Amino acid sequence: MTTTHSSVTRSSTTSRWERFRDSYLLYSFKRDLIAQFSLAVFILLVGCALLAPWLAPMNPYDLAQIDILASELPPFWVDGSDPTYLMGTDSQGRDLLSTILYGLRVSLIIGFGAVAMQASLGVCFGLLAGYLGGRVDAFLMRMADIQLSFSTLMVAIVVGALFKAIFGGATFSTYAVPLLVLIIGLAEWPQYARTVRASVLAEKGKEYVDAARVMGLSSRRIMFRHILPNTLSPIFVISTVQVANAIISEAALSFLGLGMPETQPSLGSLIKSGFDYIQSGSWWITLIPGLVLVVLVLVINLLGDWLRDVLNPRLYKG
Amino acid sequence: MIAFLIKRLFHALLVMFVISVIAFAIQDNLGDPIQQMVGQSVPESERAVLREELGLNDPFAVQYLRFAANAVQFDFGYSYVFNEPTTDVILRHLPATLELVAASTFLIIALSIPIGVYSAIRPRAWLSRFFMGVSIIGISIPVFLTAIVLIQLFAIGVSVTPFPADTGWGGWLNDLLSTEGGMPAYGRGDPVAVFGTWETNFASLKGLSYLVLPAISLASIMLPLFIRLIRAEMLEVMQSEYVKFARAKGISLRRIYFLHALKNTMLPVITVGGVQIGTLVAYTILTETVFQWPGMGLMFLDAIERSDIPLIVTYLMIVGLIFVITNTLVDLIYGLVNPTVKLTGKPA
Amino acid sequence: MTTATSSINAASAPQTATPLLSMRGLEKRFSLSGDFLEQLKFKGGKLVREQEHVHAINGVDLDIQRGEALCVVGESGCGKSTVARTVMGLLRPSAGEIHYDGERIDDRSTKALLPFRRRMQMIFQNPYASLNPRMTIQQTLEEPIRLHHPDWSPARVKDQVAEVMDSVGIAADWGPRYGHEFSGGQRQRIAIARALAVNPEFIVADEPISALDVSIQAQVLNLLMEAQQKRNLTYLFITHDLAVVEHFGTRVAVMYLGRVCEVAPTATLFATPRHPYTQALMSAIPRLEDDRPQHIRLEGEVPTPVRLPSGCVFHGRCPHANERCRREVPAMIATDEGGQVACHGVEEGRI
Amino acid sequence: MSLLEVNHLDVRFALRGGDVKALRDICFSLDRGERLGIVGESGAGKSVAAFSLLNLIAQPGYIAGGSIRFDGQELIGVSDRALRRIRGHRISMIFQDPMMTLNPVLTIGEQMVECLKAHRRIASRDARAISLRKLQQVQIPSPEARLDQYPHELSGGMRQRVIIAIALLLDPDIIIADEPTTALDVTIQAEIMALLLELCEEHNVGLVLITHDLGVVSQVTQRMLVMYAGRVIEQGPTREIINDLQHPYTQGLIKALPQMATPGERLNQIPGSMPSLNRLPSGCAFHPRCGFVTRADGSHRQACHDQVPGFVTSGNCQAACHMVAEMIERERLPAEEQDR
Repeated sequence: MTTTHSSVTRSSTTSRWERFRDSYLLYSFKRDLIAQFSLAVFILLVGCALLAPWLAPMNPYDLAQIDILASELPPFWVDGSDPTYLMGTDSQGRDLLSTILYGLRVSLIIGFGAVAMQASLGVCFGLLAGYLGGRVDAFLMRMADIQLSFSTLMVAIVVGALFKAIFGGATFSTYAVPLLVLIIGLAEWPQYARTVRASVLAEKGKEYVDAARVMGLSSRRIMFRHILPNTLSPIFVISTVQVANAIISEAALSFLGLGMPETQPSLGSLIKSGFDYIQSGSWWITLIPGLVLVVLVLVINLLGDWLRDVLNPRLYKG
Repeated sequence: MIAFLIKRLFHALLVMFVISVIAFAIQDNLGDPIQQMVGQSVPESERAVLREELGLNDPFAVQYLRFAANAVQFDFGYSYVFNEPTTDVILRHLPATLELVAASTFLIIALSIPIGVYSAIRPRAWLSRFFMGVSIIGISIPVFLTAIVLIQLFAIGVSVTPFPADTGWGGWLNDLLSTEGGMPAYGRGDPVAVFGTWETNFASLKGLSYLVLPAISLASIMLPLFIRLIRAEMLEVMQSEYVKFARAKGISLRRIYFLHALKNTMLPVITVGGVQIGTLVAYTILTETVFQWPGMGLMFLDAIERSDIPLIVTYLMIVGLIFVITNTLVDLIYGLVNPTVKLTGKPA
Repeated sequence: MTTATSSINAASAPQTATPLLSMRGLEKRFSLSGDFLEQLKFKGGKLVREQEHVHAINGVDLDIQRGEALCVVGESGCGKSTVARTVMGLLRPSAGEIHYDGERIDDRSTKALLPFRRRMQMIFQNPYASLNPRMTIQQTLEEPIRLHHPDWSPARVKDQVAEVMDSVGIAADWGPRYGHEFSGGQRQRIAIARALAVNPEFIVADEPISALDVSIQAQVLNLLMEAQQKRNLTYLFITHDLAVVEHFGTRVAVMYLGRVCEVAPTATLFATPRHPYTQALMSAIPRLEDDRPQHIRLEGEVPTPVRLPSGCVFHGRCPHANERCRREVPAMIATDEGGQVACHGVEEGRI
Repeated sequence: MSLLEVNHLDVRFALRGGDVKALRDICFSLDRGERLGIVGESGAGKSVAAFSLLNLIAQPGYIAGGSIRFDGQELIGVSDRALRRIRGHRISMIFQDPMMTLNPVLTIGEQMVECLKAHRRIASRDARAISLRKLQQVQIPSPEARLDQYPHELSGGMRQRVIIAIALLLDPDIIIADEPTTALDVTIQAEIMALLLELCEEHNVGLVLITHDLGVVSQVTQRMLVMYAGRVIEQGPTREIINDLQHPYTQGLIKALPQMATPGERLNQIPGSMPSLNRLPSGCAFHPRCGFVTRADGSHRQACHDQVPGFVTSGNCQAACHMVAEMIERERLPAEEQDR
């Protein structure tokens, strides 16, 4: 009995693997050079961020390692560089390469954290609005509309400013990472909610849901067993795009001084700190972290584009 | 038509109501008008009296109504920092922001429609692929970074010498890759005053030159989105039965593209795009910071830094009003362009 | 009026005491207007609030006897699908009652309806949308059995699934596969298997073959007829195709704009259609045999069910309409042939 | 020579896994004023055939070979500009779904006038007058008002009348109608079909009618083609095909109709379903579903398996079937041999 059971599970897992192997997803990935390249770069960047403490030549958080005399040194290919600092140093004398690696880590943590936050809010509200309809739907969607008409950036700036005013600058800096996750999550949930609602509505109108109702299944089972699994692919696609957006939002907030403090910089706050020195010719403090940020966001966007083409879900326009 | 307008007005009022409640809640919890009026030295007992006199101990709803009644007359109190009515401060900064947004909107519309249409008509052409590639890179660059890069290239200037300068072609390539700089990238210069307090950058070439870099960088955030939106919609419309039927009627391709397809493409673009143009106002916060453009965005950031609560609240209300007005206008335009909407609010 | 109709219905249905399913004065309206703001209209210089409804069905009385296949025919927008969905409890009627085996079912909660769910099942029109794309065939078929027989062992559930798969001609190895791997006809078989899995006695089929190709239609129709013989099923069969009705139905109800205009045994209806609409409908079917369409031309098109015509709903297109038709709603009357028809002309002997 | 002659038309779709042959070796002709029906189930390629006549197949599709001669002029390989002079002018089309066919943001008048102006030098007022006359011909109530209405203000039946009016605008030689009544209600269907038939007869316009409805074909057309999996499998005069069934598929299709069976009895069904074009069976594409093949003896079954059948002629009809070929062969044999 046990053996048959395990053999059944094994055969089903192999078939799932086979299904993946034969799937259109993998097939199109194999044929899409841009997608392969993007994924490779993305994995490389995530790997660098995760291994930052081991890869980085210095620890930018450790004040003892910082030599203020070595500030604003250019990267290695420019005259006047110091071979100790491959990518040069910033205005405080921190090794730019190390700071970027650590900053990349902060940006990625906030990006993924904020998307997890948005997704949980947005999926809950979207499911509720789509399935219950009526007043709940009208209220939630009107809220989402108002928030979206304000643009997510604006909401994030306002919420960020409020938090900073409520908690005070010092506390804000200490808890910057969770606060930024919260801020960006609160600012961007409507995108999710609208996408989820749209696909719930589309699925709800399909006959398999009617069939489930005719069977006598409870609303909850219909919602989670029947409707939710079918809305996963739009959620998946929008998640990719939203990670990119969240990283940009974080950078924008940091650039405005409402994000990560300079003692624990993200890519955005690095760009900001370098911006003050750009007139004096120290372009690398701004532009090298900027380049890393753009490459990171670009590969995520390219992956998102590829996913959207392959999965082709019904996405909410706008 | 009138019913439609009334409906839109109701809707707008509802939105403004929500915004004002939020704005008031901020003011109520964070602003302390007593401190602003009398400063630190006044003892607590006197403050309490003042508080009572000013009605600050009244219930939330009563205070809100008072706030709303004043807000309708554009009276939001005095700015802590400037010590003048907040509306005056905003009005002083409004023209700069509106001109920046207008210039960017012009750039976006003038570029996105031809590029979007072209890349939909010839999806496989190398130029289309180039545009699509550039647009996804454009989406991935944060607007402030675009601004910084523009400053580096065109205001500061870059001189690179990767090629041997002594050969003729090397020098030529170096010159090609180097930029001169010198474009104005700080503030508005000396705008010309028209209609009383309204100062404009559009009146002189010199004024326009100050507008170029900020407008380009502000446009850079929406332009790729618009190109992609127009292309996607147009591609969808080109697949439609009525375009096929128009081809079967033997009509020229140009007429099919620019009448049959484009008119239908513009319908969703108006609704989505119109709202996006409104949100450009939010992005001015970033561009104005980089270029020190003396508009509302820079002012707002300043107000946040100095905790000038009345100014923040006023800014939120005014920007909210701008969004509501653009959204209503967009709906109106959509209703006028789309014959299937009878301006009764629902499609026939 | 309603009482008159029901008494006629009762008189003409002497076969069994209680019909398996009966609808009494069934009405269903859908609101067209959204929230308060969208209901505002500008009329005669004044703003007025106006609610618009689609009158999908208004006043349907029908009885379905055990063992019969009642076909409901009509053109799009006549409310035939709404009847099916209301009977199955997917929609709540705006007025009227539905009785199943003598018990009222239209006002029950989802839970209280559960015992009836096992006895009545439904087959849908679009085979491409009626199977959950994320569930295997096995899961799809097991789900209703598990729900209605929570006490059954997994082995017994599997047996039941195997039995029902066999009875609709599905190979046993389809179980672990997903719906999208099958053709339209095969999917419709799976959907039928799902409906039969809990051994129902009554099946509502909403245009089950309209989305299929001719050669596949025949397969599915044969399957439904087989199942009826083997399992002693009762059908409520919704279709727009009169040829299918003639082949499949024991009794036919013709609907127009949310009302039943004629009910008769199939053979009677096809031999002597009485209602002018039935006559027009039948003359419109293209036949293989004759060369030239000799169809009765109807004026105009079906009006929208938003503002219903006064009197007989068909009067606007009826070649025989007179003043009374425009004024007075016709009641169901029994015909000599054993059917019932709602037409002033027939009652007066004009038609 | 016929007005329209299609010979060995091949259409393919360039898809990821390589080309899919959507149409193979399509041959037919149409005389002036003749009405031809193209019948088949979904996926048979009948719509592709209709659209390829004016080279209007959607993107991945392309014409891979063959010839289409219209009024002595070869249409394959000519420029889009030259084809445009024929489209809507000498050959016009009617599409399946009237709700989707008219441009929602242009008035009926604009859509009619532009068609006239594309093919003739004509003043707007004259074009409008012609449009009005055509709308009257298709019996639209208050035609004057319709010219300035948008499509969404008209019902489905009315829109299909407008589309017929557009098709007739320039007095074409041929109308290609792709399932013109499928999206309409039964009573409207009958009226639109009757109208189309009447107008074609009145103006001596040839009609290529694509449909899945055998009833419509038998009422409207003089000749018909039956298509299966991208090939023509049977063609001939409509009446003869329906009265004297030859090809097993056509037989199965007609016998599967409920109106051909005794009520309550089992319908004659064709097992299985139409193969998808990228996985066509070898030989005769119909052989896995064909009742004759399963009953036939080994050598004949092998032929159905291996060889694509050619056309055999019986009377005025042609059928592409090994079994029919064999039956005709057998009839030619002396009677005594058949008895044995």
